[in-house]
Amino acid sequence: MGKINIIICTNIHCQGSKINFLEIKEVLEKDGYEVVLHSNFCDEIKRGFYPSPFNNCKLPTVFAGCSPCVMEGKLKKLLNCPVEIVNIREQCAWIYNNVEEVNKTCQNKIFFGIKQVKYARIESQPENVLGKKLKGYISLMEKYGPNPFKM
Amino acid sequence: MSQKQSMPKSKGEIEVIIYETDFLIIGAGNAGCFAAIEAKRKSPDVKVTLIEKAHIDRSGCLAAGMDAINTYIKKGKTIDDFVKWSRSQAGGLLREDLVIKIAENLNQPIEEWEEWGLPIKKDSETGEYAHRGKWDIVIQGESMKPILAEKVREFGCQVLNKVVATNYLVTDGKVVGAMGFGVKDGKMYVIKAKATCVATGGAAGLYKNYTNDATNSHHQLWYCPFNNGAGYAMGIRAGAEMTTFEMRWCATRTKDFNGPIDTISVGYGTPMINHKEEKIMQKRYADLGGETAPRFLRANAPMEEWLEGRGPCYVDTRGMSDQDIKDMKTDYLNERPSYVLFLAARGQDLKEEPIEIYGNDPYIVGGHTASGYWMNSEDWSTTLPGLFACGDVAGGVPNKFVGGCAAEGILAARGALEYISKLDEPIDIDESQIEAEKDRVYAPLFRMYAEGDGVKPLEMEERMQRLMDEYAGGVHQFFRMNEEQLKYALKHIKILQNQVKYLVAEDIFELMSAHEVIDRLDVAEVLIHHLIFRKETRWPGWQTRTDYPEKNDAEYDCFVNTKKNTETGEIEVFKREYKQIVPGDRLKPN
Amino acid sequence: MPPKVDITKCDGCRAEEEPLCDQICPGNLMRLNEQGKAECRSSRDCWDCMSCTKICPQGAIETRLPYQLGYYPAKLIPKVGTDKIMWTCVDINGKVERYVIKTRNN
Amino acid sequence: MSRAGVVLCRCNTLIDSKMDFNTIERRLQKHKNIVFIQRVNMACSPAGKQIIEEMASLHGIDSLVAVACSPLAKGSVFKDLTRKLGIDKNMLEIVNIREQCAWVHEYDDATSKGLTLINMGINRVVKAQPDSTTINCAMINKIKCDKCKRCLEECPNRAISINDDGYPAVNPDLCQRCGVCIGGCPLAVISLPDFKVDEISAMLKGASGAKSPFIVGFFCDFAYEEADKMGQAGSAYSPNLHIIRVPCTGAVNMITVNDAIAEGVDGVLIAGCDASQCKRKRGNEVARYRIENFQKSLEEQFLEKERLSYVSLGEGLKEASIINDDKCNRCGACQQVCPYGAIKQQDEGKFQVYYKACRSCGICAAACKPGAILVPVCPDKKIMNAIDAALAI
Repeated sequence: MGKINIIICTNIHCQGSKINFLEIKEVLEKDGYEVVLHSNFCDEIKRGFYPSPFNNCKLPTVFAGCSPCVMEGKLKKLLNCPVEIVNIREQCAWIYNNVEEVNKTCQNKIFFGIKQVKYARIESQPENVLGKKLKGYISLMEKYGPNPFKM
Repeated sequence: MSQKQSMPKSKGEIEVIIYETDFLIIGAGNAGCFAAIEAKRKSPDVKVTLIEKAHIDRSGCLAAGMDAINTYIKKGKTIDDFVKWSRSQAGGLLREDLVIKIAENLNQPIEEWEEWGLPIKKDSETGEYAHRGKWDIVIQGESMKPILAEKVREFGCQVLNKVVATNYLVTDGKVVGAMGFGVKDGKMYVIKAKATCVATGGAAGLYKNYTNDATNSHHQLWYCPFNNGAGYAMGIRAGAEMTTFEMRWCATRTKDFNGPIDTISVGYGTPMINHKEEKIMQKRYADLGGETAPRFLRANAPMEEWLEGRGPCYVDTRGMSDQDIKDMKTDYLNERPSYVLFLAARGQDLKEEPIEIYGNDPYIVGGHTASGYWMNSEDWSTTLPGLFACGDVAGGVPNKFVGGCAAEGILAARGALEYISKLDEPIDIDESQIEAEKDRVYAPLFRMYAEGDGVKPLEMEERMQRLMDEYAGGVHQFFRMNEEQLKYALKHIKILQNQVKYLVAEDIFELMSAHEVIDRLDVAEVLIHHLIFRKETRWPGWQTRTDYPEKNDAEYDCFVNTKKNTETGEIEVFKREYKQIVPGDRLKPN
Repeated sequence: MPPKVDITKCDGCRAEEEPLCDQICPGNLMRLNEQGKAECRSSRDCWDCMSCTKICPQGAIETRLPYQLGYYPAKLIPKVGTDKIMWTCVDINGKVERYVIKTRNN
Repeated sequence: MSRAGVVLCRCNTLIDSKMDFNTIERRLQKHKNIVFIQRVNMACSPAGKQIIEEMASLHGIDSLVAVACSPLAKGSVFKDLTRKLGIDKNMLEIVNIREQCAWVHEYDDATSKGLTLINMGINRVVKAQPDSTTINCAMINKIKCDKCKRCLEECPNRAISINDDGYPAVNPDLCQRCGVCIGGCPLAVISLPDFKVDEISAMLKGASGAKSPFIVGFFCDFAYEEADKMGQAGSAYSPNLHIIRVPCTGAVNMITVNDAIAEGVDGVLIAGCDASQCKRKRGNEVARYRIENFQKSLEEQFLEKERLSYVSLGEGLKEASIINDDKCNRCGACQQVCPYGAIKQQDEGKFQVYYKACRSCGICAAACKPGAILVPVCPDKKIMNAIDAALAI
């Protein structure tokens, strides 16, 4: 075991107050993982800079928080290590009301992520094809001047 | 290719398609479309069928669009005001009973059109329609016809595009539908109807136009050249009473293009001038109203200047602002876009060089003058039972223009619905007329197969146009005519009518052209009878008799009507009394 | 010689029997030729209403005035939108004018 | 008069830290069709949804403009919400100001472009009509159709045929909703439930005051996704571009491009897949044909032809699948199933994936009987491991 970092975003607006993250952290730490609880990971995303609290920031990392559709790209760019995202918001906190159920699901999901993270890889950043092509196009349009039909 | 294959080579090969409907409308132009819509919304159960020679989306006068509605009764104006204005513009001769009813319905179709999508310019302060002249409002009507066509389809009317009517179906003196043929498929169409409304255009192409060249510009006309007067001709052949054909529509148009001129002269207040820079209307016609003198005078004035050696004449655009010129070109783009192309093709800068004007070849068009079917103002029926009329073919009401024609469509539909509701017996049709019509309609095709030689429709059309131009007061004769000339014209029109049997057509398009010239001949014949009968000059320009240059109120302050005797084939000409309803001097607008 | 069809652009409305220009012409003047391209059967009969020019989805039709009336090479090009029409006009001296005109209320 | 509600989602400050919501709110205040503007912290959260529901019922709106993240991210949330609120599905507009605005532009640029995008969205819902049709396929407006039959020719799925009444009719079972018929219709009388030409035209009218040169991009689903990716990656591009999502590049009608030019748009970009790779079979092929033709017309109008241009995006966006030739039995199944035409047989008989065209969908791998295809982003091993893991828990 070990050799895996775990970040859990515990933002109260997202995860609510039903999940006992401290308990989950304890369970995970017992298994030897390094776990960091973060009260609002969006702040890091927003800042675009994440001073890693882990001993080895390059280790495969499980991120438990919101759905990948929210900020997968930004997150992976920020962490710059193999990341497995565990959706404990849309697929857990927001759908279960029962305290026991939500805690159990949350924990299970994180364990699932731990098992999957070995397949995670550092993805190369996509080339900014759009930006490049657009740049040339805009300068061409600037050269051509405004559309003469503009009234 | 496929069209040629489907062309019948003998009578047995003619495919006949029979439709039965309640209300048949011939011609899906502005008036016909409004008739169809009105019928369908008043009685959704009534089956309404339109037949249209071209395609409803862009057929007839509004094909290219329109820039103004010239008859809209604005706030503060009354129906009496309208009648008086229209009456004075027409030299005091119109059917007041009809005009009053139309005036009562003038605004409805325009407001509906706007609701359906037609952009109409509004005054930013009052929110009312912005006006241009006394009765004119400015529209952006490039798509007004497609908008109307969509509504016709939405109301569930049946539209048969590419079918041209050739004659009415008549049983016991009643019109019970129409016959025609497909101008693409060559099939014969027989449409049986409880009531029929003719809503075709007037007649262009009776006279030679001065723009005509050997190879080109045959149709460089102001009026839609595809309106050949079929609606008149069918009525004439069926013995309907026609009125006031002698009131021809000759107007001042842009020289060499025959574009509309009211856009400039009315819309932007530009005066007509001669080459001496004299303002023609103010200089010579001040006592008759100057720039607002009756239409026939305005039409004739530049031609008189030419005759007197003071041509060419212009509307003086040199004083217009850049914005006005841009707005004016926008108006043209909405109505006759190719006129803007014409100006570009002349490289003409309107601030430097004014627009030259000239008269056009005369048209018979009931939307502008009073020519057409003699109408019953009770129900908008013609003198043939079961036949109603609206738009350019309906007579008695000059200056009705787009708005008036639309209003007439509504009135004719109401009359027809009333008539349909009173019918009890089913339609019984004498089939022999269908056989006879087959022979008549397809004769030029069959002659081509049988003989391979004869007269081309275009040849006959050009002969007729030259004849009319030279002997019946065309533009080359400065609209002038006398008894001898007219009789000569009549004699030769009759020869041409006898020559119709030699017409040949190589394909369905030529067959259509053949019938267009046949119809034009019938209209021309009646027209000449009208011109001969009125031995006076009531509307110089529209009708100028060099042998009777004065107006003769004692004899001719009345309508001149004609009717073809269906037994003898002779045209009978007679007078109908003028009935004044709105008091006042008929020559004064107020 | 009014409607001038650019046969490199015309696709005969994909070889249907009646291309749009044929359907729409108020004078029934357009037709498909043997090569499946639109043509005006009788240019002298054209009214210059520009219906075909406006409706052609390929922009393949130019309305040209008879030379006897107007000089070469003036052009007027309509481009139709959903509720407006754009016009580009160039005169024989190369001067370009442009118009955008509303055709339908919203 | 439409009654539109506008929801501005802060995305837990990920959006409003990058643009000025106050300015946007102030500028929208005057709009006659807007009955409320509500800022929420997270529109997709239970709390956020509750606020929107309350505002909607309080003001009785008939349309909703959700100014938030990409519809590809949380679109279903708003769709569910409108269904719950009884708002017609066509009366919802999701304005993507996160991936395609806030995350890729500087603060002030993002604010002004955001405002333009929102105005375009509002214009669409104001123009839109409730659409009660439940059949999700192309619809032909018979009132305007003139039976030219071009749609029959151009439909890549042969889904359109002529009915007894002479009008074309769409077979909903065959229609793939690619919109190629919409793009080809000379009179623009065809529509999809979520894509209507007149609504797009209305959107273009919302663009006044946009940054010059004003560029409108019609992005096919895949290009749109790529633009979103740029947002996720924070790869900046010019704020002059305003993206309108279309099902396929073949769905862009040239009448719409005319509308754009007439509206004063300086340049129109149509962005889609690389030539060979259209999932809609031939959408971009017809698009290119139409664009070429349109460019000629632009030149005739004395305009530069580049004012309408095609951009291929999505090339090599994802790691391409790999065929292990040692395991391959050359059956060719992969080539047949690939929706993007990315697999070609080489001269020596080998099958190979053209990396630019591959979108890593994995369909080939699933169809490969000998298991010769590796999908790097999601190998079989990972899937099997996931199943084991799920069973173990």
